[in-house]
Amino acid sequence: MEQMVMNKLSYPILSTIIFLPVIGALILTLINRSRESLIKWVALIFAVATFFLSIPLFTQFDKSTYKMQFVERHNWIPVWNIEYFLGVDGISVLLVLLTTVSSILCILISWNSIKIKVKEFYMAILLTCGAIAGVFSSLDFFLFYIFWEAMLIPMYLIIGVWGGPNRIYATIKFILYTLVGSVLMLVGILYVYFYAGRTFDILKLTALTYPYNIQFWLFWAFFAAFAVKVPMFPVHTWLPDAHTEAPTAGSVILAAILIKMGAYGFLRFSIPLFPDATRAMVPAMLTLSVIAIIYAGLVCLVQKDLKRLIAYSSVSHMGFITMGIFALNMQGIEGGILQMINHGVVTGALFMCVGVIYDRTHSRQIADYGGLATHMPIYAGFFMVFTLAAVGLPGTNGFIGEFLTLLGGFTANKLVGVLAATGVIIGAGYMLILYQKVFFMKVNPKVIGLPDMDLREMVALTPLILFVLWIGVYPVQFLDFMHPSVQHLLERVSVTNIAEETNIARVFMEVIR
Amino acid sequence: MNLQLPPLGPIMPEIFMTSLALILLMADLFIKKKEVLAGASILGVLVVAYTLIGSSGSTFGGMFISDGYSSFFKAIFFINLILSVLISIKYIRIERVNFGEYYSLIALSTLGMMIMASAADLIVLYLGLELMALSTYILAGFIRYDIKSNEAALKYFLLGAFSSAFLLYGISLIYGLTGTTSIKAIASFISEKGLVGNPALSLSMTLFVVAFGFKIAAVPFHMWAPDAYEGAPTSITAFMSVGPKAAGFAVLGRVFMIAFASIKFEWTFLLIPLSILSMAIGNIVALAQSNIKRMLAYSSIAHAGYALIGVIAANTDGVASMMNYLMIYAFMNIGAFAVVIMLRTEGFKGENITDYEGLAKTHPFLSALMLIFMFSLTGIPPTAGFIGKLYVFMSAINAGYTWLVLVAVVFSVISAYFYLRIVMYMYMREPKIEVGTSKSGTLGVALGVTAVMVLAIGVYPKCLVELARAALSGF
Amino acid sequence: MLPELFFVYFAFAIILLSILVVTRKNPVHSVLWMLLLFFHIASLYLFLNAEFMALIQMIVYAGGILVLFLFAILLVNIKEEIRITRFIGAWPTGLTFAIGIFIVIFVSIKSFVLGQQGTYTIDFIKKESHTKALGKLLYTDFLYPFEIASLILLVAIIGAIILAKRRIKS
Amino acid sequence: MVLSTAVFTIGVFGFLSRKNIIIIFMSIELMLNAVNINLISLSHYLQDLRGQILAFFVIAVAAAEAAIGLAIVIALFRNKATAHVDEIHEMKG
Amino acid sequence: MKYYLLIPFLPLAAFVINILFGRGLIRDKAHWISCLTIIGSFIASIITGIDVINGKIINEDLYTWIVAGKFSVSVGFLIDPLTAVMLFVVTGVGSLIFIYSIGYMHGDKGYYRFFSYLSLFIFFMLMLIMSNNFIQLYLGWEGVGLCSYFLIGFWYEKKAAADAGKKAFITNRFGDFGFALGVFMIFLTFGSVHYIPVFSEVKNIVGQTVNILGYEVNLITLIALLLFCGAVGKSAQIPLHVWLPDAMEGPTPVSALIHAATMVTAGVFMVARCNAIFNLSQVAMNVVAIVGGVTSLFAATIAVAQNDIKRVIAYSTLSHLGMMFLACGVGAYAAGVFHLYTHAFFKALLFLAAGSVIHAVGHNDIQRMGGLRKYMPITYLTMFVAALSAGGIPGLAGFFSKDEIIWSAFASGSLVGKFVWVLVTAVAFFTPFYSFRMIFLAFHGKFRGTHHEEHHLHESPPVMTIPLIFLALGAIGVGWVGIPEILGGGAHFAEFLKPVLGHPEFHGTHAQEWGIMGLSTTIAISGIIIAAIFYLMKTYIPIKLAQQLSPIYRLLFNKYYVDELYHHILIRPILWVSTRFIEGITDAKIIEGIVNGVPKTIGRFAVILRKIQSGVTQHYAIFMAAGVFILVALILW
Repeated sequence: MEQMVMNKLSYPILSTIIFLPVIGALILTLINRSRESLIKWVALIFAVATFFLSIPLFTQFDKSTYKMQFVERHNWIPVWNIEYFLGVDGISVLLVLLTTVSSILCILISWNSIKIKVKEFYMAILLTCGAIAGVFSSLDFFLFYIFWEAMLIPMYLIIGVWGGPNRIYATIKFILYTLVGSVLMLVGILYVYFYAGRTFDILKLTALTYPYNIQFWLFWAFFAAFAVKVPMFPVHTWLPDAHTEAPTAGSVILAAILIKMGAYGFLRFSIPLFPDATRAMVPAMLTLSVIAIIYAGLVCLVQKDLKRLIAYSSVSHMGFITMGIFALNMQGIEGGILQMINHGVVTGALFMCVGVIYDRTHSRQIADYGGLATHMPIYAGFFMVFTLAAVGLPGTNGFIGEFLTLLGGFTANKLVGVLAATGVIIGAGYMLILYQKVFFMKVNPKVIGLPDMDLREMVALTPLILFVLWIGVYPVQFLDFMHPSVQHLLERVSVTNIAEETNIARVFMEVIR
Repeated sequence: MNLQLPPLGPIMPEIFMTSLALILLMADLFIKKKEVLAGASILGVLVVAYTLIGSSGSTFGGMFISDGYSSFFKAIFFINLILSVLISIKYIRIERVNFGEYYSLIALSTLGMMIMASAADLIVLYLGLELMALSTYILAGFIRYDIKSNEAALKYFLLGAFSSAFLLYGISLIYGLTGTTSIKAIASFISEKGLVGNPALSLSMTLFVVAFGFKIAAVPFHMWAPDAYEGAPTSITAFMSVGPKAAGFAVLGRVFMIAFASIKFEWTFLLIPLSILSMAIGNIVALAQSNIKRMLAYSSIAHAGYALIGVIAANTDGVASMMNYLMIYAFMNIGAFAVVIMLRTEGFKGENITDYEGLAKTHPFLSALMLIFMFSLTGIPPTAGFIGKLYVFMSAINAGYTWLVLVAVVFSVISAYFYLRIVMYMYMREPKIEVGTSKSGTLGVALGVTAVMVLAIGVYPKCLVELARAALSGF
Repeated sequence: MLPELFFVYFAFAIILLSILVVTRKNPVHSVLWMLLLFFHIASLYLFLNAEFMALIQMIVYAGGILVLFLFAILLVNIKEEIRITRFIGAWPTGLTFAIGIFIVIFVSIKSFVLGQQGTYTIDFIKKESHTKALGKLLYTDFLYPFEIASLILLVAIIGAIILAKRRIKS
Repeated sequence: MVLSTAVFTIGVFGFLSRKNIIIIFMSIELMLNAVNINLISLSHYLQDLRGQILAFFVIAVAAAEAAIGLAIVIALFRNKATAHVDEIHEMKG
Repeated sequence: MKYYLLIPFLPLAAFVINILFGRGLIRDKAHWISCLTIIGSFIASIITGIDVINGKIINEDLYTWIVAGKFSVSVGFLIDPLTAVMLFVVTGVGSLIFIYSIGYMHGDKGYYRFFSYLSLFIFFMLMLIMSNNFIQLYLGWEGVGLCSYFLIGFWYEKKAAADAGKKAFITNRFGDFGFALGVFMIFLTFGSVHYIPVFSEVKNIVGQTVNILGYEVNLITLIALLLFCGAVGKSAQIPLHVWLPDAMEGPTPVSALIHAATMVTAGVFMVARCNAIFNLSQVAMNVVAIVGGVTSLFAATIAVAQNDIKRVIAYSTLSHLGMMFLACGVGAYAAGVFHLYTHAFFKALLFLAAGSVIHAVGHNDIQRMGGLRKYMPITYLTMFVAALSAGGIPGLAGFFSKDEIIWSAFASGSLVGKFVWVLVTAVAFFTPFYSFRMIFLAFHGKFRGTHHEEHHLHESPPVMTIPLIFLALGAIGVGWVGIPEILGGGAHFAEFLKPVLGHPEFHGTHAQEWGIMGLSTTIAISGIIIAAIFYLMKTYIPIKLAQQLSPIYRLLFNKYYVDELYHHILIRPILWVSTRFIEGITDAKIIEGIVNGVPKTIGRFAVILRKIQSGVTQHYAIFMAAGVFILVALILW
């Protein structure tokens, strides 16, 4: 019990966060499908309630320890030593909160844009958010995997049913891509399970030492799952399609929380389980991250589709995150975690912004816009703030994360830092080109007469602006959550357990140098 | 000379089942309303199931054995029977083959399976197998005015007879080698007399693999399955995609784990390619199907491949995982077939995958159920299909077959493509034709039960897993 | 010496007759060859001290099953049957694998060893009479399979009735 | 043993190659007979009656099979009017 | 009481109020809030400045900003003499420009927006100069860049304006890239990014090297050069100067405030601030000096051939910024900062006067002006003063600072010093020449525009002219605090800054100093005279010259084709690579090829395998037999 602090609150907070949306979805099934506004309100109420019940995570979290907190632990399938084991530490707590916030925003932003199968849509949103919260708070590998995969089902429907014209291709790609990754992870999980003597307890598993060759293979098995989700460079192509075709809320979920699962996986599993393999693979990981940053950035420069551009920018930003994580130092990892939050807020917000005009014009083509700043000034203002945060302007949250990850990357390897920093230039390039083409210049006749944002949309987006500035100006409040946990993680990874490293790793090293 | 009856306690379920079948046969003559027979058969099976509880031991000079293992399989058979009957009632009326013999044949076929599961002697095993098979052939050809149904029966029959000839040849060889047909005696004889490595023994074992491989529709003995499944009445397709397969696994497990325990290496060596090929062919060819029954046939081939992995693991856990898998497969597969059957209405087959286009719009609840079954067949949590696969994989990894599991998971990803294609048609396409459904209470019950079980096992597999393991305690 | 000679004769005759059965164009001929084949097999059983089995072979096979076949053949247009090829297109493949199976089985049964000897020596059977011994066993130790076999026959009856019944509606 | 193997294989060949369903049935009977030869001779050499009993059952089953098989053929014949296997391929793929 | 906090946060408050309520409540009263707050800041700056003069140096952390492991940085303020000078410049000149803007921007539909951006800009600029660490510096640094982006693209519907804003931002990002790396190196080296620990530790790392791609590079040089990259971007030095001329698309007060007086000098400020680092690397110093010198001359020559009144001034700004760097490069930081300080006044004045002209004429082309003197005398007069000051005519502010730079360059004693001295002396000729070319063309002679335009010519309203007059006074007088010793002054300015910037060693005699001063003055005056000859008397000469030297003229007119060069070697290849190669081949063909190819192959496989299922029973049986055969063979073998 030394590694955890039981839940001291009067209610099982993590279970509530996971299952309240699920209950909400079940209640929705009982509502007649013709009563759409009731459906929306019920969904919203559940999301908001979940959020309010999740606030103690923020306020009651003990920032002085790396131990798992708010732990809930019950027997589940004793035959296999599977437990219902939840808990959060500094790495995951913010992501859980991000999830609860996102679910509210997703519901708000879809209020008018979803017109068919309304009931199913809100059910799917609630289920997805519940499952993702489960992913972030599971401490049992089996439970984790259940949530990890269960999330796919509603997500599949969200993209496939309410998506754009090419949605079927996108969903199939999404599901197959992620499945390939996660089944390999499943094999890895089972292997670890037996190696560790039949336990799925993550805390126990991460305390063990595995022989190097096992670490090596398992690292790649887990990598397959996480890299696809992140997505890292060569396996990123599902993301643009999925993002582009998904409805706004789907894109928001994807961008804000779903792809964080990958990065979270690296932190929670890959690194502590396989510290030696991780260390050996750092050069490869950093290389892939840097490629992602630059490569996706360059692709962004020439995109003609708004959502596609933001999707590729996500790939680029996630490159920063993985770079930070695999820099294996405080700056990098904390920056990576913070950047996960930031990216969730900012890219989620950008997708919501795109959704705002998509609802009005039903076009995602950049060429169909122009001069919006004149006709929708408030909207332009909102979009600008998020653009700047995406660009990483100091004072916004984007800066803190990007700077820390870059610093981490630079500390780990100078060349990596330098190359990644060029991503910042490219980032400014594509975001400003986008902004210019959409908001500045001659007014496109197609946008004349569009109404500016309404109250609902502002209510949905304003909190995100506050987050942008809050994290930008006073990030310490968020960083404080992470220090002990990240410190603990680094101690784990810094101790060499096995002297020898394979040649592959060494070759990688040589190439990088 | 005195004819003394052996103790009948352990064999009560079989006796009751026989009586049930015979009563049904008789009652058919007097009862016009055949639904009553359906009800009677379900009630009867419940009684039989009740007698199953606590029955254990062996009788008839050790030819019959009732243990946890056989009881577990019998439970699968009963579930299979009940669900099949539930989904049949309306269907066979639509197909105009509403005869009383239908139910008694199902009962007899189930009896055959029960005999197989309890067989401790190869003679009994063979006879049980034939009883099951012959009944199933008839059931497959039950729609006798339908050429497809005839053809299904014919192909199933011909190839079935072919395979049972191989089985017999294998039995004759092992009989010659050991001088006995009792499974336990064979096992002890092989290990005592040092027959391990004898080519004739290997040959005999291989012929067993062939025959059982045929029953479980493992590649390359699967060829009958798609045609028979497609042509047979849908309810029977559901019935025979679960029952005979499970029975096949039951004897496979018993014969190989006990009789051939000492040449474990050899038969795992044979089963591995079978398993891999089954997964490969089943999953890949299913991609190209346009008839949903045929697709489910290929899927059942693939699932046989997964369940085989459990046998390959060749330990208690492995067998337990195989049993667990079959139980879960029974629920999810019959569930899927129940949906297929619902689409069969007067004058409309509803077997094409395109018939599912836009189903979610017209029948949202039905589509949601189909979605659950499809995800379960794919093996995505939190459905039962995942638990089934997981347990199989766990046991295989524990037995050191990590690479086999890797292959299996890759194929399971491929399978996602065609299962989810159904979901995609239902949810993401617009309906092109008006598709009606044949609603009936019993069908609803079947759907409800299967869906609830699929989800319940998916979330709380503890009971089932423990049951499967406990069933093996005396194995 | 003589029994061996007889055996050799029967063996060759059986093989020859089998080949004739599967290769004759006219199905009626096939059936007739088969009849002959069954007689030979029955005789072989006699050599192996299985009088009852020989009898069964004659009655059930020759008397029952073959007549059934003959009836079925009446359905078939024999003229057409004689005209067309008797094998399917892929018969060489079939032959190949048949020979292949023969070879592998042959190779493996070379190392065949007999299992443990039972208690029913020839003398014992002679003393008891074959039929009696068999009958005793069937009704005692093998009662269970016997019952199952009865069910199988029942199924056969039901099946034959169901499937061969005239259709109810046109 | 060799004899039975030979008969068995000939049965296999007949099964694999003949067009006419009736003759295919007969091939199956050949295979079963081969098994019976095997069983009875083994029973003889083993001085054990099990083999003969099994053979007895095999004959019974063979009869049942023949009945059902022919019934299926008749049903099929009514619909299709052919006794040639290679003409029956409604379902494939 | 931390009253100095008012300095940055008053403008911030103004920004917040204006941006939130500008559209609804405030509308055209936005200037009140902005102007009052900046004047408040100005007063606070003066008070703070007096404190500093009295020797009180403030270095306080407000709160901890970012912590991650060893990395810790605060939001904190350092107010020393250098900061005080900058505060004075920013808030002082800023106040005047704010007031001027009231008139200039009157009636614009983005009025409130303009003032809120200006306030925001001032906030960031103040954060930049008041920072006590590199990260906060960076915050201000990027922040002012952002405001510059907003304000250049203020009239966003014009493509040129939007483009220019974007170009400014992205070009600056190139510089910031280097700067950020510099900060990383500082952190890696010193474990801190606060000025005081860094500057006090920098001595300890002299001679340390770091391995970069196999080369051993001096650590300090590396840090200094990386930091200087940022300065190059922000202060628009070669090769990142391209954004500044384009930035003239913004409203003129913006050009005056951001692109002349304050933001662009941030680079100089930063180099001066980091003098402790730069001083320890001769290489870096030389680079600074040479880049400054070359830019200075380069820009000055371009300015000669430009016809856009604001572009002329913009190139002039480039040129002067170059001189400031040059001064820093030869170690005379004080001289550089001094020039920064005087430059702020006269260059802001030039811009504002030019703005006044544009306000009247309605366009920027000096070829279509002329004779404006009689319509707008105050503008003419103030601009004349500014030009004289910029040209370095003795007695005016520009003279003292420029002269000190020239002298410092000469007296630094190094070869590089001599080289840049030659450059800067040449610049001394061009500066008055193009300044007066502009004045003569615009204000003298006959009006060359249309009648319609002539009809509208008028002097600007007092709200614009009064700031002009104040700035003119500044352009004359602000240099007097730094009169060098040989002219009887006390060089108070340099003394004031000495605790921060130190004092360079001069290798020269008083006689030489006199000589240099005389020489540059002579050159400057001759520049004016030649301009007068060319553009007042014999106006055919420049036309003829332009024809005869047409290649050179075109080269200058087209700004040495640098923009085109960048377009061809940088932008087009990148876009080409992105579209054709990365998106077109790698992403679409290779990765997607694999991603889609695998399922397709499997699908094709499925179709083939399907055919095996022929429907003929015996084929199935053959497969089974084959299976039997293979399995048995397998087990036997």
